Amino acid sequence: MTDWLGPAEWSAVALSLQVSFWATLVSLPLGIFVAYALARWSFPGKQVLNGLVHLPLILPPVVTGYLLLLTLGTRGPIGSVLADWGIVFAFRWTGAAVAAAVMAFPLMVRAIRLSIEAVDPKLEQASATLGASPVWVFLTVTLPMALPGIVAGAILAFAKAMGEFGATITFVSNIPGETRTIPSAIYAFLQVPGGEASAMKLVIVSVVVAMGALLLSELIGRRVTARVGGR
Amino acid sequence: MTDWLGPAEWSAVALSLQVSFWATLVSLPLGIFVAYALARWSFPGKQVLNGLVHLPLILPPVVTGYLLLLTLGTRGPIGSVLADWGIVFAFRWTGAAVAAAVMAFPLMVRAIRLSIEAVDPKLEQASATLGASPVWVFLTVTLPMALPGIVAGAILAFAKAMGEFGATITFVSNIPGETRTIPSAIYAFLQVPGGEASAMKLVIVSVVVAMGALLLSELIGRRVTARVGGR
Amino acid sequence: MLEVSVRHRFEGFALDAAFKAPPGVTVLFGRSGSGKTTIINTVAGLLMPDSGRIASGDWCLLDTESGIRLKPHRRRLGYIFQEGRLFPHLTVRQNLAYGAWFAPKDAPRASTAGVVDLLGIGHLLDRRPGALSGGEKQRVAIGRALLSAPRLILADEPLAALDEARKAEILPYFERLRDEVSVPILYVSHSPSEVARLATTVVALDAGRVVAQGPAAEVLGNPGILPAGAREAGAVLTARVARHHADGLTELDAGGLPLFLPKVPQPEGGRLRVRIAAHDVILSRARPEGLSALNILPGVVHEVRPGEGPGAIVALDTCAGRVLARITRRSANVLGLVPGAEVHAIVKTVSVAPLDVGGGGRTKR
Amino acid sequence: MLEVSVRHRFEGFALDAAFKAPPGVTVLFGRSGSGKTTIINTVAGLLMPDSGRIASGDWCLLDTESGIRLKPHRRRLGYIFQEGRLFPHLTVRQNLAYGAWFAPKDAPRASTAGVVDLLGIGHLLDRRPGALSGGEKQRVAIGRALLSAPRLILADEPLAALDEARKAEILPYFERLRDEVSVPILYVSHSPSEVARLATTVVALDAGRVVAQGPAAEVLGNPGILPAGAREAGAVLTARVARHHADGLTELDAGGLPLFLPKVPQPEGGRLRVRIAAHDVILSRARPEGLSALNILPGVVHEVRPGEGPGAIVALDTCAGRVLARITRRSANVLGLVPGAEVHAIVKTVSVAPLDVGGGGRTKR
Amino acid sequence: AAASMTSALAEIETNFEAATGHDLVVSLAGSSALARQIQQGAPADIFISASTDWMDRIEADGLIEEGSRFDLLGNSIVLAAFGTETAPVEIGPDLDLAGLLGDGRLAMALVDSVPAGVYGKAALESLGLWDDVEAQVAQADNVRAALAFVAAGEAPYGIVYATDAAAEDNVTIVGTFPPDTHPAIVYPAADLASRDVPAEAEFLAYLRGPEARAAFERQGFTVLTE
Ligand SMILES: Nc1ncnc2c1ncn2[C@@H]1O[C@H](COP(=O)(O)OP(=O)(O)OP(=O)(O)O)[C@@H](O)[C@H]1O
Ligand SMILES: Nc1ncnc2c1ncn2[C@@H]1O[C@H](COP(=O)(O)OP(=O)(O)OP(=O)(O)O)[C@@H](O)[C@H]1O
Ligand SMILES: [Mg+2]
Ligand SMILES: [Mg+2]
Repeated sequence: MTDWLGPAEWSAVALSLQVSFWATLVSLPLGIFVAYALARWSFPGKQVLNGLVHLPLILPPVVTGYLLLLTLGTRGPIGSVLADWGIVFAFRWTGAAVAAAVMAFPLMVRAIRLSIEAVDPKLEQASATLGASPVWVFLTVTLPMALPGIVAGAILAFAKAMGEFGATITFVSNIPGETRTIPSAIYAFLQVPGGEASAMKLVIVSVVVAMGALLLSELIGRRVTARVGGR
Repeated sequence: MTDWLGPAEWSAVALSLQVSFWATLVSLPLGIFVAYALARWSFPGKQVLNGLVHLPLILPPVVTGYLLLLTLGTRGPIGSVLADWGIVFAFRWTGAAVAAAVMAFPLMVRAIRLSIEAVDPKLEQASATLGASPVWVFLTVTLPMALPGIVAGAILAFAKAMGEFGATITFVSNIPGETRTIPSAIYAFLQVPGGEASAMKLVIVSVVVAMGALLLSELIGRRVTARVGGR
Repeated sequence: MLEVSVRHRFEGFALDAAFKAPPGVTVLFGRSGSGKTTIINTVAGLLMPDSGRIASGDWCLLDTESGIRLKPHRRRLGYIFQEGRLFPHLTVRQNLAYGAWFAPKDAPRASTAGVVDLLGIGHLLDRRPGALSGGEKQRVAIGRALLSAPRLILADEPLAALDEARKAEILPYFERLRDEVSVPILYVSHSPSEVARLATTVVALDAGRVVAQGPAAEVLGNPGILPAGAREAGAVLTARVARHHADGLTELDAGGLPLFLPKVPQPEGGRLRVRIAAHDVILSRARPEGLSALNILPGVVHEVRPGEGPGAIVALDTCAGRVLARITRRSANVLGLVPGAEVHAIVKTVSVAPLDVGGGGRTKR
Repeated sequence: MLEVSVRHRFEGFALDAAFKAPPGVTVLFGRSGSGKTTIINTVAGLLMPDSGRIASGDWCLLDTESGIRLKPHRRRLGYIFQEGRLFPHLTVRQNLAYGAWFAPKDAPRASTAGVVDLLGIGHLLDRRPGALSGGEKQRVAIGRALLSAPRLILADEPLAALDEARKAEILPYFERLRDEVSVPILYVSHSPSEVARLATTVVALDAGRVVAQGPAAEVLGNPGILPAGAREAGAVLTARVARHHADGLTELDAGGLPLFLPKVPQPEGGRLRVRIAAHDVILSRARPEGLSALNILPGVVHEVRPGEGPGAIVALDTCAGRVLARITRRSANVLGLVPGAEVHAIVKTVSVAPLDVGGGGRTKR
Repeated sequence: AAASMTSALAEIETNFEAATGHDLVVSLAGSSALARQIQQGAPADIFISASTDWMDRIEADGLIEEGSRFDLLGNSIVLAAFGTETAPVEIGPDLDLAGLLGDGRLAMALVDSVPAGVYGKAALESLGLWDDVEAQVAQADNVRAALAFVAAGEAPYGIVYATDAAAEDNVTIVGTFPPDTHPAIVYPAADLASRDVPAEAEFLAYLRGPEARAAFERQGFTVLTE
């Protein structure tokens, strides 16, 4: 098995997992927050926020990557400020994670938002009458009841991050061991004659990994649903 | 305004709308069906179906496009059969729609599935006791109650279709007036030094269109929610 | 005749019940958690029991042995759920019309206007369930079930959320269903007066088992088996309307004895059932005079059964039938009530509560 | 003293209600759709009325004029919802514990074991609400509210889904809350006996307006204003426990007159309230002899008020207080009942139903 | 470096590292993406572009060490046909390309932006064939995708690099475009101004050396250095 993939491929697999994992984990709290805001609050600029969240879905990934490069690059308005604090995304795996997170964000938010909207506000009211402040209502009622959607959203984001290519390569290039994720490696293989076989191996690996994640999310989802007891 | 974009750009805009519209519309029934099957049935191979649906999300778009080319191309196993019936996707806008639909399918199915799972099975039971066969239960209870999620899923798919690039260009290439959608045009502009300005115009157009669709979906969603009466 | 025999295990609860429901209203009676809803759900086809058979004549709904499991939508039920279950996306009008869409076009059908009127929901037709009060929801749920042209009505505490006045308006409708349309009804209720008024048959449940079943008069006349104890004991008499008096009273003929009631809707000559709760009867050795109570039934003590507390149930045979009286043991001693003793049962006219007067039904025993 | 004054318009329904709830239990009474739940929701802070003021002493919950709107979670309520609203993702145990997590640690708190016992839900603690019967859900909901150490209890038909026996077990607990813990309680009920037993104050609603309010004895003694009509009229008497007899009877002293009841839990000397429903009273001109009824209250006719039907309500003043009797007009004529006439009210011991006996509360008028 | 050099560079990387002990990191992407990243301050030392355009742009921005640019590789474009036994054709102004295509498509890379497409279009224009076939051109986002259309039999013919076509089993090279029909196809390389690492010069020298030459030639490139 270790022979089947070369060290370069293994490094791409490991990197993809790392990038996708962190992209999902770090964007999850923000995703939940934004989903909640969109589901339950009304505030000026709500539609703007909603649009912004969906932007990476609408734009060709190359454009998103380019915009990321322009803003978060070491010379970009935000990137240069962050660089002063020692936070650099450009051409680092962290940047790949940012690109993946941005691209996956709309999917995550949509899934979570739908689940939050499906939580009966009457239960939230009941929680409030029992003394729970809005934050506690959220933590003890809304969040656990929306769990299936949150898991679904996270897995969707993870899968998307595993497959993300256009924005990543445009933003952080394709540096082995640093930003060469599975899709970038597949791309590189496909660019040369005879690279299909190597590419196909990586495709299989990424499918297996993502299917594993999916199965896991199904199991979690089923357990959560069973707990709620046939609803 | 007509001057601001050249005729080639206008044609790309019109084509993108056409492709995204049909991609969404035609895949919606199948998306609803698959989402329902995943949400409410258990059958052997369910996890395989689930994986298959998510595949386009996990694979780099180029790979998806390549696989489409191999299967739905005029010489592909499915494509050749369809070609005998006079259905050809290769290098046609219909092929672009297929590519967009395939890429958007996982997003659509996830959103719809979450909404269907949120429909209280007790209401479906009530409907059955009143004489509704499973199909009618679905049409009169499940479907209307899942409407917010179906709208969300459709809009998500539409937005994704508007932004889809990698699979489309790999499957049906970039033929002005036939398969050159906005993202393809943007990509072409970005490949040459100095093409950024032209690309940006198209970016703006696609953002405006997609935001319009989003706003519409929010309005529909809000009306549906209001109808259900504070739930 | 509906025959139900089901066994089912939940964790921590075992249902093992078998009963026969002859035409008319069969009331399932029992404490909270005794398995009433579970039984109704198996009849509705919403719960597949571990084993069992449910059939009505040669119409078999379920037979686990031969593998027959009719789908719920083929059972033609009108199920009034314990928790409403209105369709939130439909208006009240659409909720009411829902069942009719699926009923065979030639099925005998209640008039929508009539049911809407009866339930007092005419002003709500264009609202959605989310904007209704608890009782309003319950009434719409009743209407929805009644209007689906059912072959069998399952009613799980349909009147629990309603006020007395509203109950008094709706109960006669169930009676008419029972008597005129002859739809069999399985009815869950905690209210003794509802049970007495509607029940043709009573099935008493405890912890998933049938502890008593039989004609209403028999089960209700036996204070030992009723879950809530002696307070719910009472006799059910069958009587004939003798005359409607000008002052608003109706005179009944109960086995030759006159019984006075506030005016009832039945025509002269019509038959009806009257429940006399045991705790509403006063006994007197001598024929009492100068009382405001108009109904005095002479009889002979059949049995004196001491209760758990200071009370006792005295069963006496009158020409009108067996009457129960709940009195203190002290009084029983003072009055010397022993089997064979002659006594008079004094029943206040109005203590024959409106809810306890029902159309004759099929209990002509 | 809780003062509530709210106005709110739904489409097709206008609420305009103001009432004062002195310490104790204030029962909201009225037909389905009369606005009871709406009022409770404004007190809970779940519905923001168009205008209004809700305050308890100097603790102001809502004052639209000065812009005070206390958030629901700052109101420290125990709200028992009409429809349960248990948290489906938590076990029964966690549901019960939920409120306590948020209550101040030093708040007086009911014992969990005691409440669980009272409600008979000990065997359900590890289940989730989805696997409970209707009545079990309701009991858990009651427990959840009681265990949240509330400063105010809102109970919206808490006992509607329960059988009589279970009700009889739970009602005394509300009495204890009222009398010992002195938590004010706003209570919605359709059941006259619950009202009579618990209510310190009764607020009768009709179509969003208060049609009567006042101490329980006063409002319940006035048949004209009670929504369900005369059948619910009855007198509430205050009495003192004189002696517990060996044969299981308790002798009360009501203004010098003896009243016999099945044994009550109060100690000798304790005070309590007794409801005597008007339809449970028989009148006699002569002092009756040889009856099984032990309670005979001599009095003088105060008023004879004819009802809508063939009946009439006779109010008589006895040493125990005002007693109401519902009899037929025919009997009233035959007995010659006019104001000033001397009569005897005959009340069967056991017709003073267990539910209608409550601890003395604050109604010592 | 441009992604089309993946295999050759992989070989060179291994050998270079073995020979010098330096750690070489190769980032492979489209020339446009790489050029933009360099403009945005990418920490890169050497840029090998698949087209002169982007190198020109970088040079104009003053991002390369003066005098370090040189033409590394050359390539040629060919007409490739689906299948293994398609007859060769004479590529010249008389070629009936439209006739060969019938109602099929001619697969090319993007004719206005991707180098292989630009060269192909120039060649067709100079042969006077462009106007006949313009409507039938299917443009892919890169030359490999164009080749895939031909290999899959979706397009009967395509214009691709010789290097790519030679390695694909399902296609036949039916003709090579004469070098004078299109601008010279060169892959320029340059040392970037951003950073100065001693190994830069060493690697540039290695690229010109015999081992690199052999590696490039194995992949079908013409090596322009001597
Ligand atoms: N959200 C709403 N929109 C419009 N009307 C409403 C809404 N909620 C309640 N109503 C109406 O207000 C009236 C009072 O409702 P409320 O729930 O207070 O009644 P209730 O006294 O609690 O009745 P019940 O005993 O049936 O529970 C009803 O007629 C109801 O239809
Ligand atoms: N899904 C379930 N899983 C486990 N136990 C259950 C489930 N549903 C019901 N039960 C248990 O079965 C018993 C009977 O429930 P059922 O709903 O039939 O009671 P019921 O007689 O209708 O009571 P109520 O009058 O309170 O509605 C209860 O003890 C309940 O806890
Ligand atoms: Mg039940
Ligand atoms: Mg209510």
